[in-house]
Amino acid sequence: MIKIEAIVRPERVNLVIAALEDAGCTGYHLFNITGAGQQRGVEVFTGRGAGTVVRTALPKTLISTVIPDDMKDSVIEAIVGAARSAGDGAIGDGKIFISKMDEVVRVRTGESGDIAL
Amino acid sequence: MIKIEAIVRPERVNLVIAALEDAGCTGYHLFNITGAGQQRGVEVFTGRGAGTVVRTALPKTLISTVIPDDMKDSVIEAIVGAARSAGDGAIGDGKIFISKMDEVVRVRTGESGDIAL
Amino acid sequence: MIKIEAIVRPERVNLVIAALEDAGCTGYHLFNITGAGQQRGVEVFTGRGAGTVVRTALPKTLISTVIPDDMKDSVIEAIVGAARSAGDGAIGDGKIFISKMDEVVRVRTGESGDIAL
Amino acid sequence: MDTGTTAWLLTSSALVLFMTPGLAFFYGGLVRGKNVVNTIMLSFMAMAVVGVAWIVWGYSLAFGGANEFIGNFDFIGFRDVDANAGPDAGYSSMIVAIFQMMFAIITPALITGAVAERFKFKTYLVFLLIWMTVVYAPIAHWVWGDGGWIGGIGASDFAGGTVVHINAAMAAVAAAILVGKRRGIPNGIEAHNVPYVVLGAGILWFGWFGFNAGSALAADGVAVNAFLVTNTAAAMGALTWVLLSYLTTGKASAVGAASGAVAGLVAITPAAGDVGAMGSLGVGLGAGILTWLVVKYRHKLMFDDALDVFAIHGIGGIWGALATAIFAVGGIGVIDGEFGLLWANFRAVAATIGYSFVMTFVILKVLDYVPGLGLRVEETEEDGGLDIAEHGERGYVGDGAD
Amino acid sequence: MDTGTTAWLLTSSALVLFMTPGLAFFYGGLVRGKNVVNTIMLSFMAMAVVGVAWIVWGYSLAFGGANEFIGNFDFIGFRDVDANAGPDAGYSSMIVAIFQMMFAIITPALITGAVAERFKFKTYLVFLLIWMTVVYAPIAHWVWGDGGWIGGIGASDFAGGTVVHINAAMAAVAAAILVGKRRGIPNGIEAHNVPYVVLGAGILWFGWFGFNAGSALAADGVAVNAFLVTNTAAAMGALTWVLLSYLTTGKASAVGAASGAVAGLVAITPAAGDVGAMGSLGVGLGAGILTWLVVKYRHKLMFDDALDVFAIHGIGGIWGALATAIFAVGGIGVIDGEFGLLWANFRAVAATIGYSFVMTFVILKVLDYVPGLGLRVEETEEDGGLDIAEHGERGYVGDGAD
Amino acid sequence: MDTGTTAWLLTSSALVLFMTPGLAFFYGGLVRGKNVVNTIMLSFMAMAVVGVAWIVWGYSLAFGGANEFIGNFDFIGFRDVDANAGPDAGYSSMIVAIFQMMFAIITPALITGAVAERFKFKTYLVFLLIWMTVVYAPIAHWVWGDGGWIGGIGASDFAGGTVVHINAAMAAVAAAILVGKRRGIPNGIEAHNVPYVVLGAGILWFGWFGFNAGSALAADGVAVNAFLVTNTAAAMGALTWVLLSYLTTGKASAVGAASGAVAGLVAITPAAGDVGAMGSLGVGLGAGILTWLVVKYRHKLMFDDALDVFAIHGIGGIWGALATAIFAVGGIGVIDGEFGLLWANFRAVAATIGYSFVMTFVILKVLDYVPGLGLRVEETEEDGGLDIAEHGERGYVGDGAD
Ligand SMILES: Nc1ncnc2c1ncn2[C@@H]1O[C@H](COP(=O)(O)OP(=O)(O)O)[C@@H](O)[C@H]1O
Ligand SMILES: Nc1ncnc2c1ncn2[C@@H]1O[C@H](COP(=O)(O)OP(=O)(O)O)[C@@H](O)[C@H]1O
Ligand SMILES: Nc1ncnc2c1ncn2[C@@H]1O[C@H](COP(=O)(O)OP(=O)(O)O)[C@@H](O)[C@H]1O
Repeated sequence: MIKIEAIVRPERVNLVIAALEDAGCTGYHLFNITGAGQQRGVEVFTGRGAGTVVRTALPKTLISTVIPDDMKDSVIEAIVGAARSAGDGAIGDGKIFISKMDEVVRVRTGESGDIAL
Repeated sequence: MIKIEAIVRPERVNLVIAALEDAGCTGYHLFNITGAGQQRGVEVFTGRGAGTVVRTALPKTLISTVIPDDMKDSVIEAIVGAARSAGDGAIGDGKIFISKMDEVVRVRTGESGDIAL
Repeated sequence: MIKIEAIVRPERVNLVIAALEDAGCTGYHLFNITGAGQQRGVEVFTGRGAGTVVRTALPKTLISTVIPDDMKDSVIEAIVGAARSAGDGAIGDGKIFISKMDEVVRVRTGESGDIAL
Repeated sequence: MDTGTTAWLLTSSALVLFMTPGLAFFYGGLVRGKNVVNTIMLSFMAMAVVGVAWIVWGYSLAFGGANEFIGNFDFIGFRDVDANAGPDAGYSSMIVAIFQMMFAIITPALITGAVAERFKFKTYLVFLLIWMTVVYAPIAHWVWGDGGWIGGIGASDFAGGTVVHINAAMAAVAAAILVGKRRGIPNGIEAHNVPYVVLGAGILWFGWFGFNAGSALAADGVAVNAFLVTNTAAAMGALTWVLLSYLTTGKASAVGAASGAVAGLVAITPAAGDVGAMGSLGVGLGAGILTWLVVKYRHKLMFDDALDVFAIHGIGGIWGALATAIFAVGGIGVIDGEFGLLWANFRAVAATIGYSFVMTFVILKVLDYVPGLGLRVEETEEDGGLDIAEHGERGYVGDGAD
Repeated sequence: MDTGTTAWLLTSSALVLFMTPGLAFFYGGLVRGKNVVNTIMLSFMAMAVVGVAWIVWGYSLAFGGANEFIGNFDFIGFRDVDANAGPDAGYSSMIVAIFQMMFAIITPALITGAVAERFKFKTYLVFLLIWMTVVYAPIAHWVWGDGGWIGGIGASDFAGGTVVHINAAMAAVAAAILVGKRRGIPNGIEAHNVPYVVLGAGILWFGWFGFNAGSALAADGVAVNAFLVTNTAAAMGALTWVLLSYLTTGKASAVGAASGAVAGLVAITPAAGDVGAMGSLGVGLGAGILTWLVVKYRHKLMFDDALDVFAIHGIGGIWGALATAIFAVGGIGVIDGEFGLLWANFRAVAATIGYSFVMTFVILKVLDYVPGLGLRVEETEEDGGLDIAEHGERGYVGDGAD
Repeated sequence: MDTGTTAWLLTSSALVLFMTPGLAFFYGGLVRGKNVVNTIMLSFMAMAVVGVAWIVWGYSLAFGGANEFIGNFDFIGFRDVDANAGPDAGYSSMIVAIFQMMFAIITPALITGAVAERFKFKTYLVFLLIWMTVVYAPIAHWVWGDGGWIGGIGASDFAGGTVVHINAAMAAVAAAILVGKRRGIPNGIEAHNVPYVVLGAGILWFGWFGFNAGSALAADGVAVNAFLVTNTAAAMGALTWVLLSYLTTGKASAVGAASGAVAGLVAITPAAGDVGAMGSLGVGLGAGILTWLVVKYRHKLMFDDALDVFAIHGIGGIWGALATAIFAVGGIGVIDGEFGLLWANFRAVAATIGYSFVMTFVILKVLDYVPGLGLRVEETEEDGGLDIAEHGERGYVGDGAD
């Protein structure tokens, strides 16, 4: 089993989720996060609204889904397809992190392994 | 060391935490997430409240705790016991994900290893 | 590649991020979490404000950053330096968890590996 | 009809109406986030349901005819309720009927604090109609109606301590008992949104000027005095709670400050026409201490009055009724050696307690057995929160999927 | 000048001004969290821009001179608008000019619901100035100005059903068409903050007493009656929406309850001087049913009126204008067999619809072509939310980095 | 006593009271989420503490006797403050005492913006009592008291520009200096809840009608004019800030719009009885530009006036006092070639600045040395937020553990 953590723009979440479902993912969960990568922030007002400051970190959404090993490529492809901005993509489109997940247990039944996903 | 990520119903969190403490966990942290698995959503109102739509993802809580390897089974058992709905459990009771954690460092002391948990 | 998850006091986040950037981290993301470790809670009011209860879990911030293997020590050092309270540190200063990250893909370009960090 | 008086009564009516959304926020902030929509709706629907029922039959039942116990059907549909009045009259009957409507709206809304986080919404709508008819209208008649028996024995309830607060509080107790305790919160809950609680308290304080000073039914010295003592009692109540909070825990609860203010406001309600500035400090201080003690130890009670309606409105209201008789100026108060008012107010309180509790108990028992109704939501609905279960809405939508 | 009347008009003016922040919250709660600041600002800036422009030229254009179609420049800069009036007058011309200003402020704010989540803020500021001048002022003159043609044909619009609501709604339709649909929300959105919606509705309800009862321009029986029917129609509208919500889905939407209340308030606006208590129930019921149906099926329309301004204010307003003629008492209503008022109101509605739609369409088309303006934000700005893009602010800052 | 006048003064008093919860939200939205409860409480407790102390001794000190510098003890405990007045009087002394109380409440609440996020709550409660007694009461007496010297030199402060705003602002500067800078925010902070800021501004704007138009102490032409110019200056202030925001950054800050509105309101406060519609545009424009500049460059100042009380209320207030003299109509203004009022107002401003700053400085210095008090919370408390540390409450509870 592997865990895919995709950090995407919040406005892309619905598209990414639809793509995940098409790719056969059976479950996922989302986190609201704030992050910074190459895209380095926006100007925001501080105090009473006359001065500004550059905020490095921006709101992003992290989508986490645990899948069987063999779905890896198709899922990554699905995410990239749905999350990349029109044209050649834009800075801030996001990143996908892949790591190993050793086990999963379904609380309701106690089942474990791929069948529990 | 292993990391246990348990996704449970928000209303079960207090019970699960109590169970974790009984099982000897020394620390944990919680995330508010939104997720979908086999339980596929609820009907919610949109717009001015005359039309509805089915929301796939529901609020869940992710409890993450890092424990020594040998506590794995007892901790999983504790979580399942506290998180499963009365009767035979119900769809949406949650899932537990187990992965390997390589190291931990306590900021205060710089200690690492199981002793830092 | 490794993933560093540092749980720190919310008021230390700006310092830790600055330290991460100095240490050469190219990206990170933050989660608002609630957690408990050895620091066991504060007294809060319940109901209409005449009775109190001790809340175990406290607000913390989890900073997650994925880095090349060789930056591990310097990054941990940077975090500890920025997150530890003045003097000998205090309970609740936080913890750092290190685990293996297998792969990363940049959505915009499709690049993967250390170059995508 | 006097334009100044009419202007003040129009303003007062608007202020009292505004108290109900204020209450919605006060209560809404106190519950858990998964029940905020439901809690707010319980107050808001009182505006909708009673706003309709009052003009159709409520007013007539409460204020029609001259009778000891109940009104009649003379004013059904606001028939013969005149918007105008002759040049000598201060105000018309319609503006008083409107002002009274706002009281009839907020009273059942107050009850909902007791059953927050678990009451079935559909049943609540039915309950609103029946309770307003069977409990509120008669008690309003007793106190303020033509020939009402409580008015007759010389009890003094200036702006509704018995009719509104004690009445709501006893109904709350009956409801809390029948609906049962909430699931799985052995240690009580934290307010999910403290700013909302203070916003609600601010709106209530603001609106209460209409409630009490409007009850003078004139823009005169009585109104001015009522306005003053309303503010003073609220201030003293808030201060008392904060000091008690500080003395016992070293911290000053904002929810407590808001609660103390409301407790002071409740207690001054019956007294606002009879006490002066210094008396109102006594009223507020007593209200603060008593309600604080009851809130602190109420978990020893057998029922789960979730938002402490009994403590704040019941104890606060009873104290207010007695305090009216204690601090009343003009030679009728206990301080002046007179006990007649105390005894009259005591009887008024006792009757209200008994009637409200018993009737509410009966109404809810019946609703519990009506097929399709019942008092309490399913366990899973309660666990997941009433917002989704009963309203198909989450209070706050903040995740990336939206 | 009568002090009671003046007191009530001062109070009413304050109440109507307060409606605009109320609307800001009502609308602000309905959008997604990334657009809450923008949505609130659209209303708030109407206070700023119209608050200035009205005294400089707006009032004069709307209420100067005696003419069928438009005012004149007599009152430019509030010249000759007198704060005082003789002892026999009820009120001075300045207090009426102030009261009217509050209407001129909220009307364009209402429009913004249609273009929420995508309208260019800079263009909006310009639009506010032009629209108030070219659309609002003339229509206000037609209906309420000296010699205005709609007043002349005997149409009855007590507190602004045509001038405010139908006018805003048709402008909303024109704007929604020209600005185009929002990106990527095939199924509509959930309100991001339901408590805000109810808070907004509560403030609107409260302020609407000033809007309608203040339109009596006196603290008299007409004001009292207007106050009553305002409340009743709001209550009935809310109740209707909740019952329809229950019947169709088994759940009671709080946003729906708030929407129904507003729909009832919109519909009673033109009628508040003519209908009685029972008539107002009819007005509210009709408004509830009609607006609910239109909201439910409006996605079949070709344009994205994001917050349903057309359904609530347009349909509600048109129904109100016709319902005025239906339920009017005093022998002028359809129920009494008279159709004259119905026909007059019908013409008033038709003229308002036509003028407002066409003129707004033209104004926006022009603004779209003006270099540096344009109607719509960039796609990435829309995706990321207008709060950051247009205001450099996030509504809520909650992450650890702050 | 006149019912219309009394109605308006009752309404105005309620409106001004409501400003304090409004301020609580205005300030509460501007701070970081971990300090929202504390910030709200600082305002709310002014209602509680001053609400009590004013009737016990504050009013008497400010308005008792005929003396140049301070009142006396004649009205201790509101003794002899009459709720009624004869038929010829417009209003009774009690309603004015109530109206004045609301000013005494909001003034210290304004100060708290300077020390937000770090001031010790316990000390604040003591400070409130002393400051109201030693600073507020005398200055109020100077300006409005019988025989007060500022009133005597012919200075014109219609609704409290010196007494309330300049006074609060200079106390704020003293407090900010003594309490010291907040820890670890080199670049300033973002407002944690922009909607709260706008809600607060909306309530303030609404309540300010009572503040200024109520200061006419009549429902007359002066009140009507004051109402108008209040609105206009607020609108102009907001507009100015938004345009400056746009010109310099291309974005329109909502916090800025709210700040500009408040700045305009502050500046018009002393002027509301003397300037006309066009003059009020000048007042608002000047206030907007000046306060914006000071806010923008105030980080160059040596002290951390966290929420810019000095910029908005100090600069806005000083400008207002001078602008009163510039734009005053009736042949007393600088525009009409008269400089007497300018000079008188200048002296009033200077005296207020000096007295308020010095006395506040002394009071806080003393409180800093009193064992058990002290001005500032512990570092860890400041880091973790004052909500938990001082109030045992979190503003928002949203995690799964609740
Ligand atoms: N090394 C990293 N570790 C953790 N999170 C990261 C890392 N790099 C980027 N991120 C997250 O991914 C998001 C998108 O990254 P970004 O650099 O903006 O995209 P791109 O590289 O395509 O320009 C960031 O906002 C941040 O949340
Ligand atoms: N494959 C998965 N990857 C990530 N999260 C998952 C996955 N499957 C389920 N989840 C999370 O677990 C929660 C419970 O899963 P669910 O399918 O509803 O339980 P069950 O399988 O017992 O019916 C979901 O809401 C989601 O947050
Ligand atoms: N074993 C663990 N698993 C997961 N999270 C932990 C664990 N131990 C601690 N944490 C997190 O780290 C935070 C800091 O830990 P704490 O025990 O307070 O620090 P210290 O050990 O230095 O006193 C906690 O609030 C919690 O969020």
